[in-house]
Amino acid sequence: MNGFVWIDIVLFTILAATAVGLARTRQLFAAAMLSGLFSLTSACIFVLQDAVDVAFTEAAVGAGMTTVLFLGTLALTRSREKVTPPRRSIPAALIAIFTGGVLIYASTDMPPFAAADTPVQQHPLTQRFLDDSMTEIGVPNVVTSVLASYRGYDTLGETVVVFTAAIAVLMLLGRGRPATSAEPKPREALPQPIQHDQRVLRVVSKLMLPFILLFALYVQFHGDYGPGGGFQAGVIFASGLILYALVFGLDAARAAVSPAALRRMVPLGVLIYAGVGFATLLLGGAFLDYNVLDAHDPAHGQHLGILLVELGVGITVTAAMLMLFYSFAARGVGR
Amino acid sequence: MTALFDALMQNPAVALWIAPLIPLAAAASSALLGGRRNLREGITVTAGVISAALAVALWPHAEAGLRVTLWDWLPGLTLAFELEPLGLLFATVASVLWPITSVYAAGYLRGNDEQHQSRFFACFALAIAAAIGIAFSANLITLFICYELLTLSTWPLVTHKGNADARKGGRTYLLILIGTSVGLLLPAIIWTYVLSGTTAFRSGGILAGQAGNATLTVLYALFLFGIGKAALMPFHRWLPAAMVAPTPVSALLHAVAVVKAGVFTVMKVSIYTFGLDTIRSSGAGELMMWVAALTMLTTAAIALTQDNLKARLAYSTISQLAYITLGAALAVKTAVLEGALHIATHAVGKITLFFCAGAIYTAAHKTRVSELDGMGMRMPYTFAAFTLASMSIVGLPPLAGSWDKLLLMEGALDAGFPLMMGVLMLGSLLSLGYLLPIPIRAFFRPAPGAASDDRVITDFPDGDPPPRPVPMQEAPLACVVPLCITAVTCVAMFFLEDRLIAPLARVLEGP
Amino acid sequence: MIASHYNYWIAVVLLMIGLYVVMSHSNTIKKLIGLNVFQVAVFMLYISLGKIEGGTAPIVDAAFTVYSHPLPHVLILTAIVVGVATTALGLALVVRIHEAYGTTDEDEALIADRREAERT
Amino acid sequence: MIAHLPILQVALPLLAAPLCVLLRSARAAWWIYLLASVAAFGSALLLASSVATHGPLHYAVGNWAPPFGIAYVIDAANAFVLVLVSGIAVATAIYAPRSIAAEIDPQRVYLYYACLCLCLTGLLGIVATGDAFNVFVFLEISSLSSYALIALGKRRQALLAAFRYLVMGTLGGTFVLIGIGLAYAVTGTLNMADLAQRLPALYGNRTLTAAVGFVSVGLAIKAAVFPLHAWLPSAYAEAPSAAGVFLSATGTKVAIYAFLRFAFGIFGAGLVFGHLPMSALILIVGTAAMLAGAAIACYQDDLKRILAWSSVGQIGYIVVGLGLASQQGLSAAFLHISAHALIKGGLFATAGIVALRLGTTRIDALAGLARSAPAVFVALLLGGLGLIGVPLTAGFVSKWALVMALIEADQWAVIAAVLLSSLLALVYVGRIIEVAWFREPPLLADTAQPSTPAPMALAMWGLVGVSLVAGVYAAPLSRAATAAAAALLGTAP
Repeated sequence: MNGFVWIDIVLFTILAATAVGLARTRQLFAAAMLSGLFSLTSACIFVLQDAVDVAFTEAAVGAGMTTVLFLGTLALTRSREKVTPPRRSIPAALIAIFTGGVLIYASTDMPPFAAADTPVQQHPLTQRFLDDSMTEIGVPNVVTSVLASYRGYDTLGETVVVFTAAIAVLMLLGRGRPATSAEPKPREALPQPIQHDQRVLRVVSKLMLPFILLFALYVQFHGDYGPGGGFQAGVIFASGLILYALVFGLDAARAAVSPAALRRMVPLGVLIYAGVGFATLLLGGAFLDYNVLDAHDPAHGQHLGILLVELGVGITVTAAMLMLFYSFAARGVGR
Repeated sequence: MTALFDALMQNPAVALWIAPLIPLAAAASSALLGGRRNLREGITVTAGVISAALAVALWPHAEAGLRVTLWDWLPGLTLAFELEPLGLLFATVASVLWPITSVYAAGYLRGNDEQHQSRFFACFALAIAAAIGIAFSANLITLFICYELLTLSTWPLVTHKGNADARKGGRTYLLILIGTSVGLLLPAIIWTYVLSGTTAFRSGGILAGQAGNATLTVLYALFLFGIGKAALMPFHRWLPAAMVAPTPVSALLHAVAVVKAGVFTVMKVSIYTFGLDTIRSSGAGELMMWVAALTMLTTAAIALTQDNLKARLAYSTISQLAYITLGAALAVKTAVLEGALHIATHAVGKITLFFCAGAIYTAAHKTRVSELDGMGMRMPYTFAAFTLASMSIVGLPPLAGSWDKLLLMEGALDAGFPLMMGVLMLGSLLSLGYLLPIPIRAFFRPAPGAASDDRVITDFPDGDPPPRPVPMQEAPLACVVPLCITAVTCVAMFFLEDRLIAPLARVLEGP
Repeated sequence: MIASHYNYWIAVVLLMIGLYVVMSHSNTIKKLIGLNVFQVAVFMLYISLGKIEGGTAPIVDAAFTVYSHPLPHVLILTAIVVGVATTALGLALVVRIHEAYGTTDEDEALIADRREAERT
Repeated sequence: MIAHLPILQVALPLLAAPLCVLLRSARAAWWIYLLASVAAFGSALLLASSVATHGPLHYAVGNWAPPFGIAYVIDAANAFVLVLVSGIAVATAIYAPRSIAAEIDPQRVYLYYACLCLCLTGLLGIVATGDAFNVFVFLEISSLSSYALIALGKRRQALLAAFRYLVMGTLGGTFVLIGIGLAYAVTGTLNMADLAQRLPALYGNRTLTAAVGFVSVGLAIKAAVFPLHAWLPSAYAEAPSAAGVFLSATGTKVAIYAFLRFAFGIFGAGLVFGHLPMSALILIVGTAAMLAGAAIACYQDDLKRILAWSSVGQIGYIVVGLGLASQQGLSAAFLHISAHALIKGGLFATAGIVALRLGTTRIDALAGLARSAPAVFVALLLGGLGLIGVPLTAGFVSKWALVMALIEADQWAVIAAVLLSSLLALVYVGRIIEVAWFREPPLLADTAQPSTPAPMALAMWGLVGVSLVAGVYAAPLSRAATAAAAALLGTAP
């Protein structure tokens, strides 16, 4: 037993408490905040389990972006829920217990946690990814090389998922007024400019903003060497602009990055990614075979390919996250 | 035209192909021509005449064993036609009566100003195509497909009027017919296929020695009840329900296509799937024989109580169909021949009766037996035809129906069921009881309303009654001519009987 | 068993809580929150598969020799993004449902629909 | 060129989606979607013919040999589904413009086409891939885009339906993810062929058993297999007509294909149907589905809802076929996948035309349809006959094959259920036809019905017509289904 176990236990206790609290509270606002806390704590656990990239993403996406979206929705709707009647809770509990039971049953034959001889560690994939990737691709962050090259096609799919969500939300919420308003405006919508007397907030935000954006660029381009990459960078970049919108108002943010530009950037990123795939096809390789991008030095081709697709991811994620925010926020302003 | 016909006859297999195509083409043209009534009906009648001629022309080839494979549809599922005497007999009945019914229908529909006439003619022709398909089917699958097509194509005819009653009747019709065929007949076919590995019709049957007696009995029952169109009790309800249809449809259902397709299928299954010997030796027929006898007597008794003319005829049909099923279930040569013959004779007799009922409705808007008093003089041709046809169905010589009743009694003796003779006699007596009172009322009872008029008219100074106290008020010519033709046929068939069943008799003799 | 498997079990318990929230609550927002918890629990299950005793993050460096397996990380990165995409779409639907029905409660909305159907 | 077809099949529609959004014009977006689906259909046909003559095609994306990278493997089984899905996509493309113009805010039409492209991409991706996790990614692409496609229905019920689908669908997708994770935990690989090779040594392993369970339940939710079907009826009934055509014909079928691939291509029939009592379970579930779906359809009073509930029942036939896990059963399942896709697609197309002409799809409103719109009515009738399984329709061919397979397996009770549910189909189809044909329209019926736009009629007749041709000339389809089944079972030459 090392010290990690105790950290584990503390974190898991927090997680469980958060989950129970989140299940029990009828204040949706509190539930949303607890959900953010839940994500953040789980990110800590991911760090402990060496999944730094995942932790990074979970913190940015789960704790950050998702919470913003929940709050944005709550601002447009109501924040208390009804009492759950037993006719719903009892079957739900049974299903949950059954599912959990099956998983516990399954876990009894799972390899011991963190053992070195698990099938996962023993599979030839491990050696290929951890040892050979340095020669084949030459990117120290193996997560990046697997993500962008070995399983680059999954990542293309993932980018497309973000793209899908963005256009779906655009289709549902649009950027204009709601067609019918069922009830009068419930309360102040979220992104009004903060009053002038909160000067500290404005100044501090303004100071922080360049650093946030710079950090996002660092994350974007340093993904080869440390944790990070297009997704994380995109979310951070978007968060910076969301902060700007929160403090200075939606209109100011829209003046800085117009929705029209976003509407072009979202597909552009996907196009860049898929375009790399088609380029490799045209150069005579397989789809997304970056080796052919540089006829003389395949490793350089890999670098170039990864750079390009990460750029595509970054553009789409930034634009999509911002667009999501705009859509929710504009819905509130419109009312 | 004749040259074409000759060419066809040189190559009867092609004729087999074409036989169902002619009504199909007529159906298509009726559907497409829409409101152009004369052209539409002209084409229908012409097509009818052609297919009747084709059917008659095929008779010389009846025993040639012609077979055409339409296509190999799926593994184990081949659609094929085959020419054999029983099928040809049914095809002939259907295609000869089709043009006659068409003429009648044209008169009836116009006379009553019915809606949706194009749909009527299209579905009618489609039904004929299906019936011919059934007649020529070379295996149970082909037969089943045509059988279902027949049900579906006649449903719009039953629901023709479109009011709530008609829709309800149509629902009963469809549910019972498809319910029995999918729920009982199809499983029976599948079972047969599983037992014998084929569904083809073969002389002598395909099930001999393939299963135990109990299995065969159950299977036979599945078949006979599953063939809902044969209207064995308790699956007979659809026929009275279908009475909501216009009269030419009833004629089609009862005489030309639907019920005859049912009993034809019963015969076909008995002869070619089971084989008469198998039915007899396994005892499969005995149970169904009594079911048929029960149906015959019960429905005849119900017919006696019906005042609505068409309803009475409907129950009469159920009762008469049971004769045919009975013949098949007795499974001796004479009885089976009776069945085959009865398909034809009952068709001609019953179609005449329905034509008459329709003519009465068209001319006088009367639907009840009790309203017919004194109608005989107003519609002499109609009621003369009615009398002839009734006598034929009861089985009085010298009319078509007399032979088959005789043959059936002989068959009952051959099969060793003398008790059945008594049942048959009782059945005939009952049919006498429900049919003959109708013409008797019409001819010999004074018309209720006309009685006083008569007195006024007869009160002439010189005391002489006028030669015709009631003016003739027949239905349109298009209605009267067909019914006269069929009535005359009732007589003619008495003399043609031998020819109709001789080929089948030879098949039954076996090689 | 306990020492070597507790990681999985805690993930399973969290998963059950998430699933229970999704299934039992009729409030659409709460359902989505539950869905998030449910998915995060699954992520934890996956990530624990890659962990190796004494290992470090899979960023190749001369200083280390034992690395955790990168593949589960890659998979879960994808899954997280799928999760946020689903949540965003779900929330957009919640906003529209609230506009159309005046409620974010699924049961209430269904009742409203039924009433409307009865009226016509 | 042929060598790259497997990826082009999926990548072309994928590329089309961002183009639709960039060009931001409804007309251009339609053209792009049309071209993309035609291209996908063309490559699917080429692939199918190539597979039929030269055997399975393998494609390593990024040129990383499996199991290190993601591989596409095209064999007779997924070529069959690829052709079907992309063919339906073409029909939808022809059908869509007029239907969408009537139902969707013109500002959003280009986004709608982008979503259709994405949905097509997702479905094709699920089918083409040879990597278990890749299935999940593309499953989510198709799911997210279908939620959006459904949510844009005209009535507010569409929003609720989409939300319920989203929750159920995400649970299903996550269940699949759990199942894949468990299988990964005991093997360390995600490549299907690699998994299939390593798993037989692990039969009896509890983790693996649970993996089978989670994948099955997850995909059963996606395929709306009774009793996990609750999302389907309102989702398909409330969706805009064009989306209804596409999704009803393809969505659940692809999920069923994915299950087939997992069961036979990964876990192996020996595990799923040998070690585990899956066969009996599937037969029970499938039988319940075909009876319950058809029975509930009889009580609906909206055309689209009848069709949607009928889908729940018809999925039961497919499920029963695959539950037999025999050559005959699987080919019957493939036959019914295609037959039902064509018939239900055609019927939803018809329902869309009805909605356009009458403004509603309530059963009562159909009175007099046979006279006011005879062509639409005939399509409805022919499609309905196909649902019942009347001979000479595609529905009969597949039911026949299913019954033959059931006979071979001595499943007499299931045969009885098949026949009974066909009778129930007769009832619900009969209700539609009866009203449309025989009931007189109300006196004040507005005579100014818009006529059927030619492209919509073309798509409708295309689908219904192909289903009829497939019913009559059943041999080619039957051969393809047999080959597909053989490919799954590994008995292909």
